Amino acid sequence: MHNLVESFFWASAIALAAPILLAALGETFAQRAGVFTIGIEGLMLSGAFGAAAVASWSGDVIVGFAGAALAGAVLGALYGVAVVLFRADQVVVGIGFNLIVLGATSMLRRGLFPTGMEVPSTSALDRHELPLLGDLPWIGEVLFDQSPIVYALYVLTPFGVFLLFRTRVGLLVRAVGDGALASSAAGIRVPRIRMWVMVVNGTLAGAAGATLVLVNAGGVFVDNLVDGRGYLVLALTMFARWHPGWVALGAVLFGAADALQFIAQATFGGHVPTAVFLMAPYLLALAAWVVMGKRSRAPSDLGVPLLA
Amino acid sequence: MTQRETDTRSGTEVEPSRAPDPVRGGDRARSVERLARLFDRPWPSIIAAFVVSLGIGLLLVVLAGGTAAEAVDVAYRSTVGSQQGMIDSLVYTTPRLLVAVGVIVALRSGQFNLGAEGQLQVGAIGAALGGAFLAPSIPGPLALPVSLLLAMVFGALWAGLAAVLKVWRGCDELITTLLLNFIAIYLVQLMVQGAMKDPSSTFNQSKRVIAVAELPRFGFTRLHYGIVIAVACVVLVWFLLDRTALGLRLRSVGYNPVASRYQQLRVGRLTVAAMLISGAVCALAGAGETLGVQFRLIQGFSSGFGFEGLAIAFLASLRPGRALVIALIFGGIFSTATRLQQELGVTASLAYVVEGLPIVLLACAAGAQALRAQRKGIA
Amino acid sequence: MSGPNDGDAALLSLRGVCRSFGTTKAVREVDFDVVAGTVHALLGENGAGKSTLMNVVYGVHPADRGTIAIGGEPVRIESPRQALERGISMVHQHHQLIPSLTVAESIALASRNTPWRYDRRSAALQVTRLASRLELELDPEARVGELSLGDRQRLEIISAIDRDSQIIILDEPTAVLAPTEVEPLFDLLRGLADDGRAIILITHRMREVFAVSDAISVMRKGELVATLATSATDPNQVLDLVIPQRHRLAETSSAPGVAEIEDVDSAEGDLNLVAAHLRPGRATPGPDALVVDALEVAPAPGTTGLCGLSLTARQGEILGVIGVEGNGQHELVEVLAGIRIADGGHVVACGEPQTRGRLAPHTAVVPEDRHREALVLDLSSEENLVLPMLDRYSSVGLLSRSRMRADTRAVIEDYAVVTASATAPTRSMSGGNQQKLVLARALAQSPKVLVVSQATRGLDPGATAEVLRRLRDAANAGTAVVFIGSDLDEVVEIADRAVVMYGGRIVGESADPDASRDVLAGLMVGADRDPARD
Amino acid sequence: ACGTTSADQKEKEGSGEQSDGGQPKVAALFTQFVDQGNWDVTGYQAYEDMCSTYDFDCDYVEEASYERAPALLRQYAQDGYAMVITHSSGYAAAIQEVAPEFPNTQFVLFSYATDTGGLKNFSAWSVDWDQAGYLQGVIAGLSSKAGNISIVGGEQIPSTERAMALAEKGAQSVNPQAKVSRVWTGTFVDVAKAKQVAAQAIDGGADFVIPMADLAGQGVHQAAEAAGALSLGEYMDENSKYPQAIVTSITVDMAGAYDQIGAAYTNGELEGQIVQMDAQSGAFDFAPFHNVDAEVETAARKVLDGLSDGSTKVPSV
Ligand SMILES: Nc1ncnc2c1ncn2[C@@H]1O[C@H](COP(=O)(O)OP(=O)(O)OP(=O)(O)O)[C@@H](O)[C@H]1O
Ligand SMILES: Nc1ncnc2c1ncn2[C@@H]1O[C@H](COP(=O)(O)OP(=O)(O)OP(=O)(O)O)[C@@H](O)[C@H]1O
Ligand SMILES: [Mg+2]
Ligand SMILES: [Mg+2]
Repeated sequence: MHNLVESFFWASAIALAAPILLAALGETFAQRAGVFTIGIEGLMLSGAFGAAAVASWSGDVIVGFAGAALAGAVLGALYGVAVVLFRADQVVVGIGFNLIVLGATSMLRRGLFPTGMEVPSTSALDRHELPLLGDLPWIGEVLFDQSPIVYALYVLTPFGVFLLFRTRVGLLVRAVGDGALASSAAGIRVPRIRMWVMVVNGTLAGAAGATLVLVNAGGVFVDNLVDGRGYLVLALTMFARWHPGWVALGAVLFGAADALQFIAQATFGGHVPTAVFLMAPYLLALAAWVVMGKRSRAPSDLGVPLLA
Repeated sequence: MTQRETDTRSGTEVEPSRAPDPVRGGDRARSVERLARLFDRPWPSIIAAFVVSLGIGLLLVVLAGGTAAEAVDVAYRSTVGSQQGMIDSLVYTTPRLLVAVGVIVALRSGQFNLGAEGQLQVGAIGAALGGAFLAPSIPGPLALPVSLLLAMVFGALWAGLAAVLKVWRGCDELITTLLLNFIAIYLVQLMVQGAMKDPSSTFNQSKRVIAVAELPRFGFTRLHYGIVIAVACVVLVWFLLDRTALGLRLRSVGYNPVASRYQQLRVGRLTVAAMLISGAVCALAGAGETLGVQFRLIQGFSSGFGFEGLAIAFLASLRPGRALVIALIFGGIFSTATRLQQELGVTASLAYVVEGLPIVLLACAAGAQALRAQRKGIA
Repeated sequence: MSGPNDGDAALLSLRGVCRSFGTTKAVREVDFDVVAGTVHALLGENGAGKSTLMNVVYGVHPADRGTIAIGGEPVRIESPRQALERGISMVHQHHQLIPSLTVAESIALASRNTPWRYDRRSAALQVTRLASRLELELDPEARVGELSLGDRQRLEIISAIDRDSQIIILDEPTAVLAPTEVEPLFDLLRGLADDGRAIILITHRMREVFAVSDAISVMRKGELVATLATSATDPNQVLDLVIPQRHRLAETSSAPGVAEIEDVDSAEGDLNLVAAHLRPGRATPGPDALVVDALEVAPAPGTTGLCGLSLTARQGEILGVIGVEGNGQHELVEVLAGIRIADGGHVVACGEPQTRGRLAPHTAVVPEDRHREALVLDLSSEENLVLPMLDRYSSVGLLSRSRMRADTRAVIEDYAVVTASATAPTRSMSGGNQQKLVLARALAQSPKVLVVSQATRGLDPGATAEVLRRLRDAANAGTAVVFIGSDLDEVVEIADRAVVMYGGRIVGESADPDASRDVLAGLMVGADRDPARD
Repeated sequence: ACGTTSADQKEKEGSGEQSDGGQPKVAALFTQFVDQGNWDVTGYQAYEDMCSTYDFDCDYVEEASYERAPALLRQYAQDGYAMVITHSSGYAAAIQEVAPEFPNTQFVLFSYATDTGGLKNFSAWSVDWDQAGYLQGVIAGLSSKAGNISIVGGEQIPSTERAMALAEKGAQSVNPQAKVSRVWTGTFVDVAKAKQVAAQAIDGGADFVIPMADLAGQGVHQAAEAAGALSLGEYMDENSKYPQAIVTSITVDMAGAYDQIGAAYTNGELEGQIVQMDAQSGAFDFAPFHNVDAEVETAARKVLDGLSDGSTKVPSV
């Protein structure tokens, strides 16, 4: 099993973790504020499509990335209108939203790019070794020879922790998710905070989709590219007990479980059915969930629309 | 404008010329409430949501090159307008309705069963195990009941696992059931690639279910008795929740586990019971597809009924009777979308949009209604 | 209707305010003025509309009709936020706190001048500073969810005061406070009023009304029936306004040991309750019914747990268990109900030992928290009523709806429960009526031991008297009633015998509670405890 | 290659109605979208060509999930379609259910089939994936300098499974020392995962990666191109997309096959047969070679020719 300490394995794990972590950070804030975004799958997919579409129009992947974040923000806001302002049931809206986005991105892809998408070179977002840090043995290869988006996550994750636990904004977000009525009675504009959180969540999910298509898939958009990662994000968020730090760790573990499939299949393939490897990450997650057990406590108004 | 109106309504004497009330800013929610008045009655709002989504659907059809008249004609013929349309709609309704009714049991008992998809997948495994492997060696009349029973047992155990983990370890069933969905899908794959694979087949599928284990069909149509089972489940679940002591216990635990414990209800056991029943009913959806449509376990036989059924359950306010109506409508939409594609060459993607829209719009209508009711104190 | 002072001087004035919930007209055409610099008491039966009226002012339930003016200027208040911006703050009857936050975070959240960066240390300082104004202590880092009810109440009060509002509304703030804490609160309220603020205080305790208020308004069935200057009235007059039928009540209660609402002996100054004198039914109580021996439960934040609690209740008596909340009462009830398994000790009821994790034999329990522990609010009265006796109301698993309905009707009539229908969710019932239902359910099981906790919390004098009368009836019928309460006066009134709970054990006992009131009061706050016993 | 479309042949065929223009109505089912990836795109092109060549009145359905397949087939048959072509082996079950009820409609499966259940109106054009896989392996074995080859599969379906096994044999037939690893990603759409898996394989020493993952195969090409490794196109010439990585593509003559289908239908020769599409029938060819020495092409062609004239047989697995 010497493969498990290989730097490339962990570098892969981190690369696979990036889009999941990006979306899960947004989802952490959303869930902390009480919004359970089943539609994160759709938000990510719209980001992926937006990134590919804008990048092929503008000929610039950075613009594409920004476009995806913007698309995510707009859809996050629309999603917010439904679940926050209209008090629609969050699970139902999420299920419907995912269907709509799946259909709409496919229709748009064919309507707007009948001859296929011409995504320009994604080299700007590809791996860039950091000077000095990148030269560190092992660590450098794992952590500092990555996409700039991964570097952004090194900053974003601690910032998320700071924001959530050390600022008034974070306090508001936590309060709104843990006692929406009480917060409202304390004069907090619960809908406004939840709307903002949904915009942030949409932006990050859009960026996650963009990362997936521009970095991980090298600019190739295919319908349903996200392929269930949104649900993984939901699981991860809850699993990590709504703490950005744990979310990051969990994302890397999921990434590692994914990356492990290559090693495992290459090692044991033929003796063990593939389906076993494919379900392994979920089995691991389930096992971890069972071991963690009662320690997790969800925000008490998670998924509950504010009726006031 | 709107502000003036409200002002007069609430009788506050505010000068018309006065600068905008600084306090007004944040309270956009009030305008939602005003909108919500459109949805004062549930049935009109349900109809309105469907009409709006179908309107958008029509628009998309026209954009995609069809004409509205054609589309309406297709919609008519693929639902109530032709025998085949009705049959297709009912066939598509069946699994969705079963899932909806199944999750209603869990949701009303306070268990957030997000795992209907997984439960129907393992249900399909059970049904195929019974219908294709066990049935040849048991007396004919038992083949179908045994297959259905096996499916229910599998589904119940799958859901029960989540419940047991909740009671034993306090694991939130939401996550557990979500993860079990993925595992179940790969479990089906494992089965059709390995233990249950039909060696003569060139695809990942099990042996064919033997004839006596098939769900009987109406005449020579493809409509199988799954719809009868589904409707029976609607009645049974209503009866269970509303008319039995167990149902009352389940609902009590669902609303308030703490108070239920003070009344000596066995919260742990009831939690497990709710999930067992829920899983068993959801599993019937998988059994119906296996024994009535595909006649074998086949990889990818479900196109996400699990989540659609969940949406139907919520849209029906967790009432089995309403779920029947809404599931029928969704069956019709699915049938229409399929035919639109066949006849007008409209892309399959449109179907997703036309299905998703009413789900979202109905949820908005229901939410706005609940908000208004709460504000006005009408329970 | 105008206040004792002229309407023009009023800081807050309401005109023609109406608010309905569906078909319930909770507040009708109320004109209400509160003058700056006064403490204004608002009284009325349960369901009279006091909380609703204040919720109109605070924007929780905006008025259907009517106007609100502050300092003479008409304002629109449609959300709590708007109320706060107008200088109105409120301590709610049902706590509006967020369990996962710490005390300091809760204060910071409510405060209008928390900077963008939340700093733990300065937030903690703020808590200490505020708490000291009320002469109380609160751990800034404690989680709200782990606080006792009393501490939560304290937290609500200090956070309302922190806002520095012109108008402060307190909806039954003293219901869960220790007697010793009421004084500093009232001192503070007086001080705030003297600064020129207007304080509105809702309470059911006549003693408090006369201790602190300048003016008294009384509501009945949604209408404001009278506003009086406190100095110009007396408790009897006020009580007559609050419960006009009280004399009729007294007439109907003929059986021995039944509650009688008598005129208040104002000279004594004992204005608590409705002075419901509940005469003990029997001179000699029967054999031991409930024996609790050396119960141990580990302490948790906000509670002392139980450390070797022993007590005995005898048939036919009401045993008062008095104590400030958080001294193990909740744990005791949980153990008796079988919800919590004690770390040590045992319980024997009517000679039968309790099975671990089950309700004590022949026992019925009325837990303290009506909404969380006693009722399933989304179920109807009839469903709630049959929950513990489902076997009686079902055969082969099928519910007998007709029998449920018939029996519920009987209970509703017998207990004069006011409810829209037996099939309406209990959520829609008022607190007093909910409590009657809970008590009826407990008694319907014909228990030999009845444990009731904080049974009269938030109930108006009429409902309180009714509940106490039922308990006395039960005791007279031979039941051992364990009456756990935190209102000393009430316990003293009803109990045949009283024990004091402090620090999770019994620290004193009195066979004549009435006579030893002061001693009991001291024991409640740990005064007379012998340190050597620790 | 078309025979005469005589009226009596139509009669004998007993096929369903014709459209207004008198053309036979034909429909096709695709599992994914006809404008994405390579499998459905190539198939759809061939289908279109067939339609115009034989003047059929053509319809098709994309994303025809197996759930809907029985309904779709039945629907088409009831609507009087003369022929329904399904472009995936997964539809076999649905055809076997529906075909007996509609003897007037011809059902044709394109991909892989070993059995048409004795039905007169169920024919199959079965691509010999064994040979295709073998050829892929041969090219990889010839091109790989390190002798380290990795195959990245999508969903694990039997035809791909066989192809993988044969690819290993093929590689070892030209380079006995060749080390071949196989990995399944479990999905045909997850480009990102396929890319990461391929990158890991390359990091582990592979210098040739073979995608067998349909849409997701693009990720494999990307990984190869990024790391300077080589890869292989599927079904059609894909070199233009990843010119530095793709050595060649094993093309499957879907156009020819569909043409045969069109002809067979028109001539009334669809009789429940299974038409093997293999090297002998000229189903496989190579797209122009790039990025490797000319000997590779020469050697590969020799194997292909051997398969064609029967002198080479793929080993059994
Ligand atoms: N006080 C409570 N608050 C919230 N949930 C609770 C509470 N009590 C029980 N539950 C839920 O029920 C689950 C099972 O509780 P527990 O096993 O103690 O019930 P029980 O009545 O002892 O059941 P049984 O007698 O069948 O074992 C808990 O894990 C939790 O999910
Ligand atoms: N949110 C609500 N929805 C429906 N009805 C309500 C609501 N709040 C109060 N009511 C009803 O309005 C009436 C007045 O209730 P309110 O709470 O104002 O009484 P109160 O005087 O505060 O009583 P208490 O002394 O018990 O606190 C009651 O009949 C009550 O049932
Ligand atoms: Mg009140
Ligand atoms: Mg307590």
